[in-house]
Amino acid sequence: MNMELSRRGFLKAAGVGVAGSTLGAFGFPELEAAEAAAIRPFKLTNTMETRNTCPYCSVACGIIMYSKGDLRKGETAEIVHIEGDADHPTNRGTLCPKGAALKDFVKAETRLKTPMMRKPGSDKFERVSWEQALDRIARLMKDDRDANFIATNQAGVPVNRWTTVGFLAASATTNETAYLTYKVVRSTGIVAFDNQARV
Amino acid sequence: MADRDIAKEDAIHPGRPVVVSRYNLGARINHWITAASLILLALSGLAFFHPSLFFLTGLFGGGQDARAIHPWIGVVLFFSFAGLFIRFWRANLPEKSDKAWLAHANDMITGNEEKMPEVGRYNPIQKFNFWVMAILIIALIVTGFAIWDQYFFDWTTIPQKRIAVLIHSLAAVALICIWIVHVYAAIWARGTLSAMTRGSVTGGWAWKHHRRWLKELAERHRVKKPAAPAE
Amino acid sequence: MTNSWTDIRNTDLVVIMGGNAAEAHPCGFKWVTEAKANRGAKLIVVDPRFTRSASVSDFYAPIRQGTDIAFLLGLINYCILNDKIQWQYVKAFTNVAYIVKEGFAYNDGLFTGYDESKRDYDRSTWEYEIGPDGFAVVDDTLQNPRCVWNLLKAHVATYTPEMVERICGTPKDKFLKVAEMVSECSSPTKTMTSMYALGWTQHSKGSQNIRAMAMLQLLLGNIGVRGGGMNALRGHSNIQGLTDIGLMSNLLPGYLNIPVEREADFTTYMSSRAFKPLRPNQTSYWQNYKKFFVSFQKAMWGDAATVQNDFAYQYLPKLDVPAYDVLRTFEMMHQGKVNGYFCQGFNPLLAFPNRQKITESLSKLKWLVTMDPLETETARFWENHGEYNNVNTASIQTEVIQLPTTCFAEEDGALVNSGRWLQWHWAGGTPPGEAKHDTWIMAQIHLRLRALYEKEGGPFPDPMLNLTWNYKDRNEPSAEELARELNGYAVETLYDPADATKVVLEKGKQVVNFSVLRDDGTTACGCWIFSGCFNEAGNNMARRDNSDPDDTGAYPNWTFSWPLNRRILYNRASADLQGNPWDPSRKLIAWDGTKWAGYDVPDIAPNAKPDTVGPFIMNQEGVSRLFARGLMRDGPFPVHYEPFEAPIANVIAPKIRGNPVARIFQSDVAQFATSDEFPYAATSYRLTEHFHYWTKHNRVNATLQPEFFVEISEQLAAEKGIAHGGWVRVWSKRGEVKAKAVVTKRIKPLMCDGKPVHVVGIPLHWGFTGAARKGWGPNSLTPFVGDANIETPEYKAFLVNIEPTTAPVAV
Amino acid sequence: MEPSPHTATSNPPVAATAANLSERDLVRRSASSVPPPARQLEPVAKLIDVSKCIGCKACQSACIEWNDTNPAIETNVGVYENPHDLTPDMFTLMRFTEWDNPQTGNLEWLIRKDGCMHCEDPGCLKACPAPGAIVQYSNGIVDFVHENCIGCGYCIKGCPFNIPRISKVDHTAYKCTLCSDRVSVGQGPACAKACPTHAISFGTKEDMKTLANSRIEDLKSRGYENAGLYDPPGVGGTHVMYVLHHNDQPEIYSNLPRDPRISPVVNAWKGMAKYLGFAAMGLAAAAGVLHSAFVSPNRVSSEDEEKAEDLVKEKT
Repeated sequence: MNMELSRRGFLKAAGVGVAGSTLGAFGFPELEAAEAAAIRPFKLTNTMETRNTCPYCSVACGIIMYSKGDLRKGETAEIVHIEGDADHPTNRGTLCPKGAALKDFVKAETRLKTPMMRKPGSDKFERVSWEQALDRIARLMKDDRDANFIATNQAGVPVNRWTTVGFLAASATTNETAYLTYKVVRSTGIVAFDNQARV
Repeated sequence: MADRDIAKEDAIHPGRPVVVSRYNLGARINHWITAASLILLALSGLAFFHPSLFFLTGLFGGGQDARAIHPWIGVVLFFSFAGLFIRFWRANLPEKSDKAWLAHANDMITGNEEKMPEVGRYNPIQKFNFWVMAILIIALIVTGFAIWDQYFFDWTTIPQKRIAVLIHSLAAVALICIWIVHVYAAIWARGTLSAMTRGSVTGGWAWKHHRRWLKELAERHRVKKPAAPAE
Repeated sequence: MTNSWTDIRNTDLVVIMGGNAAEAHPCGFKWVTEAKANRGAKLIVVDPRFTRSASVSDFYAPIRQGTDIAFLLGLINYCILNDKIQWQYVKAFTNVAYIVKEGFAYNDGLFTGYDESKRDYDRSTWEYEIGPDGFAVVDDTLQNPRCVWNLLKAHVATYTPEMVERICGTPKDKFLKVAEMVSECSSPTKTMTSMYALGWTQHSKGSQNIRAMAMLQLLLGNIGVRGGGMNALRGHSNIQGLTDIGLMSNLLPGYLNIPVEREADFTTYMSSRAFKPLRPNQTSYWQNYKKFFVSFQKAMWGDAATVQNDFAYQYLPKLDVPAYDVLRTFEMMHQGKVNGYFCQGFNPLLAFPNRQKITESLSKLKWLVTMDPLETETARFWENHGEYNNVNTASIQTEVIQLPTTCFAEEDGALVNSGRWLQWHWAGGTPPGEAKHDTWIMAQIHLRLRALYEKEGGPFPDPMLNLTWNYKDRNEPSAEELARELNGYAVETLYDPADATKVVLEKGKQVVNFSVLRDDGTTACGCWIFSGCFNEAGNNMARRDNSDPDDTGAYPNWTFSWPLNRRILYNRASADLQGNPWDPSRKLIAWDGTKWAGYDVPDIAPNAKPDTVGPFIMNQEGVSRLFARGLMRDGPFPVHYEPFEAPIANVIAPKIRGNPVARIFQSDVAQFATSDEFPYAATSYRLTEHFHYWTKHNRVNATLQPEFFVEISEQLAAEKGIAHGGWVRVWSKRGEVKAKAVVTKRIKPLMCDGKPVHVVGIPLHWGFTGAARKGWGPNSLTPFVGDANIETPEYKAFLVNIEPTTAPVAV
Repeated sequence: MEPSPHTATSNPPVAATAANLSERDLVRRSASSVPPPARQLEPVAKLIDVSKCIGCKACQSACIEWNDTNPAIETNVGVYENPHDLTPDMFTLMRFTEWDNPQTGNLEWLIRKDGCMHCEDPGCLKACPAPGAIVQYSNGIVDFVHENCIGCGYCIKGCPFNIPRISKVDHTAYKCTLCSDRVSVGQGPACAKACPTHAISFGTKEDMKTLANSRIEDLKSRGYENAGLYDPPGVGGTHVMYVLHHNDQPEIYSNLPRDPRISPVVNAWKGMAKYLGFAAMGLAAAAGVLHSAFVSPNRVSSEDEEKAEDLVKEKT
């Protein structure tokens, strides 16, 4: 995977005349770092950077996620900050108020953490294991498909359609997830298949 | 001669020397609370007044604590002084004779008190101190609230706060000056301190400084029986 | 988008209408401000509200929601009457000279062939006249009264500036100012870009809104050029990708179609997909349809898709209705005809119209499965939240299974942005708790189902049992594996058709792009338009070279743009019939005497002569269509139709309510209101501080815009005694909401057909879960009606009433 | 085509980087003095082009995230401002004004990003009684040093722009730091980096003035005759400047002061009052000292005591 940046190319192309000189001006001579008491230690020091894109609108701004721990080395990685990727041609480091707060989406209190099940008529969700949840889903699907699958129409033409179960796909999943979802859903004969593009 | 010069506790105790009760225990405690809070306020306030005095915050455990405690001491001062005020305001009302006394004020300062008219419980300078202190303390408490941002930030606008802080600092300076005069006078006029320590002065002190008050006490037979000899 | 976000910097005039780019796409809108700051571009905003986009515009014109077609046809009329047409472009690249069949006509708001009982047209007359040579007849002199030019001229003549003012409420002088600014872009060296979004799509005639602007852009010669185009600002990060991959009832990946019942076999299916060119020497690219279809079937079913079984044609379901879109599905659910439902990263309780109906529908399900990184209202539709979700929990017999998924930060993969860039991203965080990737979950469902069918048998399990599942980890296919499958690979070794000894591609290797796909089953490709994204050169979606030769805004080596890394669609149209750019300063590609070359990948064959092959190769004519033939259900030209709930009657066709072919269900008709009862014209929209119903879970965004509100004019507030910041009740014939009132100068009453129309603006970001204060979405109020062509609900124009009230009661 | 300014020309470093702002770069330190700095840093500035601002609040969002603050989730009170004011947890705030331009008859939605202006002559620093609680670097950044802050709120009174806010949690004053931690490693402030329309730029003050001029020229060409740069001389200029389309009426932008300066009351308080105060107290003390030197203590004589005894006897 190519996470190498070609920043030089971008800087050359992006026409950074004013800002180029600006940054040069900050570049104070080398000096032993006698950090002022006022100044917070730079919080991204020794974090791991990962390139991603904003999951909200379709501008798809480039972002950098800074984490403690490196996922690629099999470590637990906790995202501590997210900001715009200055190398990205579309957003050039900028982010909107949503993108700028992505860290708090990732770490929202209402992120789901375990499978839950609500029984008919119940007023609460109850925790279930993945095994229980998935077995239950497969059983519900199988039973309904077996009962309601339409193999042929009245004229005897094979139609292989399953209309009593529907699947609503997302708008922020990756192409790869979408494709796998497509494969799984289509292979069952589900036709009530739609996604957020509709609205 | 006015009743107002006589407080309930005031009494003459014959003896050698004559001892005159001037302040009862309550008044003395009240006074010393006021005095202590005023000193603490001055110390903490001066720390904020000028950087060269900021070290004084060390007495209070640092700048944060000094900032936090200063207004509370101010509240204590206010109520404590209010107590003194209730006790003494009548005795401090100006009277006609004060004018004549003031005309001889120079004699007082130069130590030629005997040339001056007889004085009641308080002389006009003391009265002046009393009233100016009262006014300054009211000014300080009012402006103090205006800049007590921790609780009352929204009560005033920023321009009002600016004026308040200016008045507060000037009033504090004035109060400190008055306080200096008050303390100096108490020390300079020997025999005064005992009024606020033991609560009493000698007859001679009363004769010298507040003769009219002493006479009035004698006039009213506010004379206690001499205490029975121990043996 | 025909162009890309970064290309907007090349424009001279930006028209934001049917959208609010500054609000909904701030970082894309950057390129508007860059064009303004660096090349003196102007910005026009046409919107019922003075929006954040309007706040930095050069000119703002108000418009009543749902009347955009009248405005746009008014602009076309203005350009025609003032001869502000890029004639060379129009004659060369549009069907302006094509002769339309005898019998086609338009009267009183309807085209020929309308059948009121079916609410549909017989579209047989909406066609070109075909000559004896089998090609469409054209009249390059434009004299024939039946040529598209003359039909168009007559069609738009009604839409005078006065008529525009009467329908849209846009003051005539403001309309004329817009018209003047827009018409200047008919110069070959001036370009306008159209930036639109759901302000155009969420109408019962949404597709025609967009068509009207596309027609205008063609007349001005602005399609295919730098700084021009029709730029749909897609709402979600991968709505484009999901559409491209065809996660829709009636689609296969790459805009291929699911068969319908009458296409009983593969031969029948292919017979209507010959796509023979309608003009001599034209490229009709859809002639490759079979290659893409067969390659898709091979990707799905591998060895089980054989020549003998028509490449598993029968594995695909066949539709008996045009589409089981969400509105139809929820209608069926409401009728008790749906038993189980999956919501993957979707919150229909707040996203679909007529919330009451949605709640009732979900309550009739036997089971519901939700997959989401966040708590959604849909997963908790059965939970009583007082006024915010007043349901009888005990009576709801739906079993709900809520599955926690990862989010973007925790997964690898690519998203397709609005400009069709497939951008790879990398996981950087550990998922919380037991949250799992959607790919793992889908794999688990598939594998369990497969196991059950293997064990128990059941109806037609073949498509499941034979589904290609050759992943290294069966339990969790990796993003790379799936991306490679989307790109396509050689099933057998491919030989050069001209020289059978020459190997084109070894078996198992990735195809370079879709140009090598075959219809004989020797290639597999999950989504042909993506082909080229992950070939033997590697993962092109992960490319990060952000150089941009000559600052064209193309960034050709940044990630991958479908198709074939093309950055601007129809880029052939940026040059004239000699192959020279219309505007040398905005060169995109040019003919160098032997081939096309320049900054972009040409969208015709590189050696196709400039005066022969037209730029619009996905059309059989090779040119673009001012006259849409039968491809739109509601007419070959757009017509102004009022929303189903409108404050005034349709001025040009008073008897017609709404779009005459918009799909409505009988059960919903009774819930359409009139302006007597519900006098105010409401519209719904996004705010920049929030993203749909997600960011209310985020404390920062909840801080920036904490509570549900509606926006009304000072005049309406005064009329109804509504206080600034006070509570109001807003209700429609379908439901009610309570909100804080933002009384603003940015909304003003509009005079339409002599009647003042008050606009009520309703943002859409609140619900009963998350960090922000509880509230409602506009879908509690909106009607259950969809666009005639794509069934998008009419969220942007409906009727409500409003009054002051007190704070709602939560539980 | 003019090159466009971009705050973020490179991404933040993750390798340990020496901070390029130190105590030695201080030009002012509240309630104390600093030695003249050995070097003069290039003055920096944030330029806020109000005419490009769309009021999206990305600056607020980025500010919260970078500074790890936690502003409260409030309510809607009929306006777009949220939080409703600057708070100790919200260092910057979009302020919205709907203004009917009397000249054109058109509505203008004036949106101003409020926050610390980083005055060349900072009123907060002048008012601050705590040594080292407020500092100014030679590049113009005015920063609060929380460990030295005593929470007295004098900075609020000193500030001509009503910016600092005292935290109820740690009782220290907060405001925009101009992201001194970012600037010290060569990055622009978080808000400037995030700003989607480049309405916020950051660079040397000189460059920002040049940029402002080009923006003003563009605005004038679009009919904003009074477009101009807000760099108020009353506070010696600021290191946060605005491009305003109506620079002749700064007050229409949510009461941006027309001619901000440190209040004369504050000047009197921090100037005259100090000297006067010390003089008065000194005089009072000196008077006492002098008096005691020249006038002997006022003692009660035995004669006085006898007189008193006589008086008492006489009355009993």
